[in-house]
Amino acid sequence: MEMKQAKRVEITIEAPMENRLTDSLDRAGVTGYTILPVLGGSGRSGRWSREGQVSRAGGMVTIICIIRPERLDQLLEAAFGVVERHIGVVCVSDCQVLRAERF
Amino acid sequence: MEMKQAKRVEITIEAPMENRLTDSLDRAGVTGYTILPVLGGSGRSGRWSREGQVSRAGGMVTIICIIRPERLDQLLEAAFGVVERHIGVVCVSDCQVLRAERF
Amino acid sequence: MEMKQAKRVEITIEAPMENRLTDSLDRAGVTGYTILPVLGGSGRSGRWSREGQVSRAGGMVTIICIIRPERLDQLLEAAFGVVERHIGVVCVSDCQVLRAERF
Amino acid sequence: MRLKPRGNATVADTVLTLAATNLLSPIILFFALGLGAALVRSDLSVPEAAAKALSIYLLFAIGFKGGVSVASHGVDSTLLLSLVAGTVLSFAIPFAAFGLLRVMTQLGTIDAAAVAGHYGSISIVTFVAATSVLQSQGIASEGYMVAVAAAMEAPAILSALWIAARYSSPKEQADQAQDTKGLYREILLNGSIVLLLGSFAIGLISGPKGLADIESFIVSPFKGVLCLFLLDMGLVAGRGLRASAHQLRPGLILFGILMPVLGSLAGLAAALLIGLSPGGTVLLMTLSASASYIAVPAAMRVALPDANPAIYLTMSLGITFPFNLTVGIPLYLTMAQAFGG
Amino acid sequence: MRLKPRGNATVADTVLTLAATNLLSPIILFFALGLGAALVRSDLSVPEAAAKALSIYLLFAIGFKGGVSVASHGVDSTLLLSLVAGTVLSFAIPFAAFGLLRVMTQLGTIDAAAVAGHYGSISIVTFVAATSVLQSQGIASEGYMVAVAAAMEAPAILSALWIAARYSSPKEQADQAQDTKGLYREILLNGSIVLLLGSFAIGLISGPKGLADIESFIVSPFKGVLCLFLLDMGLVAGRGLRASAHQLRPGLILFGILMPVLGSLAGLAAALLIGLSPGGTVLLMTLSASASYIAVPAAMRVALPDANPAIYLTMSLGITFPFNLTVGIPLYLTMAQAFGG
Amino acid sequence: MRLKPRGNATVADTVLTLAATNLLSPIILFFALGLGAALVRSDLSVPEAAAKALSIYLLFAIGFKGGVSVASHGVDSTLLLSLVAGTVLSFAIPFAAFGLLRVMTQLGTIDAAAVAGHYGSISIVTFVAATSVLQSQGIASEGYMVAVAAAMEAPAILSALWIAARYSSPKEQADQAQDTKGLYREILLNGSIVLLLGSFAIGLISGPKGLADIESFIVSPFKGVLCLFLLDMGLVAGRGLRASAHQLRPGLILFGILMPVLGSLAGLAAALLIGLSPGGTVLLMTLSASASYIAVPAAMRVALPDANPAIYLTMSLGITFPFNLTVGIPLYLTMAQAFGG
Ligand SMILES: Nc1ncnc2c1ncn2[C@@H]1O[C@H](COP(=O)(O)O)[C@@H](O)[C@H]1O
Ligand SMILES: Nc1ncnc2c1ncn2[C@@H]1O[C@H](COP(=O)(O)O)[C@@H](O)[C@H]1O
Ligand SMILES: Nc1ncnc2c1ncn2[C@@H]1O[C@H](COP(=O)(O)O)[C@@H](O)[C@H]1O
Ligand code: NA
Ligand code: NA
Ligand code: NA
Repeated sequence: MEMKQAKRVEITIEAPMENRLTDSLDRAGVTGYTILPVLGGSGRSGRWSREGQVSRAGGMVTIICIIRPERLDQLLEAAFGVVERHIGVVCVSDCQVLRAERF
Repeated sequence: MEMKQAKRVEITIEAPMENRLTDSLDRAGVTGYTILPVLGGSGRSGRWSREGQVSRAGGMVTIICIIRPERLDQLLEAAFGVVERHIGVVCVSDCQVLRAERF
Repeated sequence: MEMKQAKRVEITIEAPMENRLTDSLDRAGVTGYTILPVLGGSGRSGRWSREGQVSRAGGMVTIICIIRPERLDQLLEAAFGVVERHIGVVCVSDCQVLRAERF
Repeated sequence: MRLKPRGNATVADTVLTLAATNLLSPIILFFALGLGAALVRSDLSVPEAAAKALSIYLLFAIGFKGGVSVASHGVDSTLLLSLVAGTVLSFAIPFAAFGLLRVMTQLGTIDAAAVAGHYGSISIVTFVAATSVLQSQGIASEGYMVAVAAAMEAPAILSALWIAARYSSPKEQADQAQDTKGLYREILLNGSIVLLLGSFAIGLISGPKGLADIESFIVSPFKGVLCLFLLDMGLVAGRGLRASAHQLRPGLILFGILMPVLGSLAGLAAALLIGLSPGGTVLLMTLSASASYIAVPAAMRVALPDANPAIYLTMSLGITFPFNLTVGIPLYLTMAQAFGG
Repeated sequence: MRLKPRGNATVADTVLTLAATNLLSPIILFFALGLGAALVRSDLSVPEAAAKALSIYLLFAIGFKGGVSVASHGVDSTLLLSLVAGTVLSFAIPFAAFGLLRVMTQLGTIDAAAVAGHYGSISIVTFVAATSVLQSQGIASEGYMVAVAAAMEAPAILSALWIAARYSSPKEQADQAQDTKGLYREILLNGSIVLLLGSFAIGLISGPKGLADIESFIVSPFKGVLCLFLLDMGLVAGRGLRASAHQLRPGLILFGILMPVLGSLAGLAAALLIGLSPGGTVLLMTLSASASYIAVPAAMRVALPDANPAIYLTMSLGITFPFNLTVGIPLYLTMAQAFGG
Repeated sequence: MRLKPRGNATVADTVLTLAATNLLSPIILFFALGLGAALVRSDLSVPEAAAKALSIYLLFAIGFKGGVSVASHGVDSTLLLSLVAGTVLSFAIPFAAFGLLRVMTQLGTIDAAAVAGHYGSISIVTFVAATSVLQSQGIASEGYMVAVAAAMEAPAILSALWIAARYSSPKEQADQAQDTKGLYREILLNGSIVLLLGSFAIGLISGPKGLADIESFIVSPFKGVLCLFLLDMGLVAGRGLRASAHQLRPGLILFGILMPVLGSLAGLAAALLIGLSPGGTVLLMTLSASASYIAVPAAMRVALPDANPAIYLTMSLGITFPFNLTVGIPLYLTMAQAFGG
């Protein structure tokens, strides 16, 4: 299988910020991403869980973005502008993709 | 901790294709995988979200498969046969696993 | 963007063991993690799915933990103590993080 | 049913009056609320699990009540005929739809085949809405129309695939054959068909005594649940329209309004032929007029992955569904009455 | 209760008649629908969140109604005795079950201990089904049987662990001790026990006035919700059977049918001893006969991870649950009547 | 309303009697059950999707019923005045709350502004609980108070942001301005506001005839659903308290009890000024006294990310909500009656 090098960016961010982040990604030309639900977690601000929650306030989502290496910086800048003052985690790893023309 | 090199394959595919993909993996001898729900996403075919959806048509799932490096090609071929004509993303990265005898 | 090397640990474990694992991580000083829901999967003990399940027994969760490389062993030991006799998968990969001071 | 309008003017009047009443029913208003909320980008949303639960409830209730109705009124000699008529309509409508699409729009063959498949199949919520209009007008209908609805879900998919294959290259045909493997099984054992028919059968077996047991779950709260479900459908339709409005050329929009009317005429002809009651006629017309938004889209994603879902989902849920809900059903009712249904 | 069958033949007749009526009740038919749908691999499914919501509703309703019933009829002198009897039964049944499993099947000790634990504990839906059969027969029962049900959930787990420990190597025992840390707390504070007992207490405090407030939520729609829940249980049981049918040796299947009958006899003896009403007797028999599918499996995953869940879940949900639902409950009812309950 | 207590002692008596009755209502008891279960770390939990579905149901039902009530009783001349009064209260209360927080607690300005915003906005469940107390006392109220509730949700957020900006450095102000972009739109089109107002409008249009259609969905089961929802709120509040109890200094707790009473006084004054009915007075007092736990927290996470959510969520859901539910509402009712409301 022909594979190509890419970057996998995983951003865990508060649910109320989701649209801001994806809008910012869109503006930066990053239109491919997948959003995963998050059940709960823990961090410097303590443990939390989505169970029984009604408000979006107390939840997070994880956004996964696979992107060509050369476009990483642009993406990170867009993401950083949004997450900067908010809680959340940005983590980048190397990966390889099939059908590289899609990215 | 004794760890062993492995490959982590992450396939994001349309929900109606889920069974076809896992059947194809099974046939290729890949019996270990984990299926994560996906809330929404964006790609060349635009943004989508599972909110309020009744049909499986409009949703995707992510299948994660950890596998020995030497079996990767077999897995990718099986996966590619299914995703080939469909939308979706296949992404492979290196990882290390505990309890390597399980893979 | 200034990024720092880190480890991404992904542990898929049975739902009834979730609290035991996170408590054990807490005790090992690992307070940052994110818990993702799992829809279903397959392994040596066969295929399973959360659909229609009422009991926690038949489900799994995935816990993602991003951590400084030097603290990895401590985490793995804590995790291994819990998953040792249980089904589940522990997978570690390299990654880079923004805002490294948070980890 | 008491007044049979004689001329066209009167028909139009009746449609308008009916439509006006209809438009102000909570069901339609909640659909409009959802649609509006999505169009202005409110974050109002129904969780996927809740939407699925609502849909399970509706299929369960409508199937069961249909079965009980057949159990109480006995099986009409037209039951089998209706099933056959429904199946034939579902098979046939996609061909008409495909032809019309090729004339009225610039869709490619694959997209046109996929859209055509949706119009041959049915929307159970449109059916339910028609039932509730009939009820409010005091018009009875055959309980087994629920089974006809179930019978009409799948055949259209086969027609769509057949059309698509006819216009495809041999390579594409091979691909499609590959994707279609196991699809027929999946379609026939589709959750909504199984639940609808299963509940129908259980209603048939349990009869009025069974209904009495669960009446306060499936009869009295039904309309309220339907309102919530339509709120959700409005939200989904609105989101779809917002995302894909630019793909809806005038030709497509026109098709989305014309096709259900044509479909309803086919349904009317079939109903007259087999001698359905006025209520049953309206229901068969509505089924023929309605377009699928659950079973067919999922099948199309599997079998015709190159067809653009934005087009067929938006047409079905964003154009034809609201048209049927607001203007269509009153129109079909009036037509059924005018043509002596 | 008016007619007490005198001989065995009559008993068999009564069971059959009752079972036949029972088999055609919507509750059973929806379970069968789910089972069938899963076995033919339909994609019909209930979202996890909806299934959990249904289960919360049932526990809430059954607990509350039990509490109100105690509030209206006063506390019987047998309340405490019943609680003790239930607890003892839950502790004791796993030992009998384990012995039987060792004789009838080739399960290893760990698997046998895990399965045995399930049969000591209870299935609240089986309890609810028995209640609804009693109701349809116009037989009253003690409201506090709900509390007895709650009391019977956990003790069996301890027995299972104790049995497993007895047959384990010291190394395994150390491992189990490690896993079991905090488990007792978890079991006692298990969501279903807390909700059932909590609702019971609230029903007790609120009394008939409280019930009047929420009657149209927890009484009238109850049966309908139960049908949906059983549809889901059928789906889950069917999926389990499909996946693990090959592990169900004849011995295991036989055990899954024999054990509930034996359990019901133990329940009958206890009921006669403490003087429960006929309805209460049937319920205690049903509780003893039923096998857990929520609390015990989760505890076993934690404490006996080497026990194979495919076996205990399939036996409990795929064999014993449908047996109790269809044949068991009518049988227990007839036995209770025959033995002067 | 027949007996108007004359002195303070009598007021206290009435409050206590009312509170005592109130405390034993299933609604409160289920909240307590959830709270207790979470505090002892039971794994009882309501799935997120189910909790959201319950909340959608409540907004749908309360909005619709409010609209129908206005449709049947006509629009009072005080409708507009009430809307204005609500909006002004929502704008104003955060300033008072902020001042009080600065005096009574050691919260920083950002945290204090965020908490203050919550107290200006409203909790719809507290409103519903007050409605049901009024109902059980046979006291009528204006149907449009639902619209007033919706009007009071958002203004407080603006006040909180304005306060925060006043005390921030220019750099922080720039950051906040950045985060606030698009926020006003989001707040106004917040799902709960849209659903509440939308249902209100639909109820207004459909009137009593529409209500008759869906009565057995939104009226009769309402209290039961409310019990389940309060169980969930108890669970969430309990989890919050367990996690953040250490951050609740006595000053904060005192504020969480004092502030609603002060808020209710502001509501009382406004109600007397515009001449609301006694029932309407109690509702305006309750709205003023209640603190948001849905819309405001989400807005604060976006606009004031440095404010600690553990503080404002715990205060709102863990202190003020239970206070209002148990003691507050009876107190406001008694005060309204004492002050000739
Ligand atoms: N080291 C980490 N690994 C994975 N997820 C994390 C980590 N730290 C924080 N998170 C996630 O981010 C959320 C907010 O983190 P914090 O800002 O530290 O409270 C947590 O609740 C977790 O869901
Ligand atoms: N670059 C990407 N990174 C992550 N997920 C993606 C990416 N591209 C596509 N996806 C996912 O795959 C779906 C289909 O993509 P597409 O075929 O481009 O429309 C999207 O809706 C996303 O959920
Ligand atoms: N190779 C794998 N890759 C990803 N997930 C796995 C793998 N093996 C097992 N799992 C997950 O772990 C669960 C238990 O595995 P097992 O112990 O092999 O039955 C499976 O049901 C999967 O959800
Ligand atoms: Na049709
Ligand atoms: Na038992
Ligand atoms: Na307030």
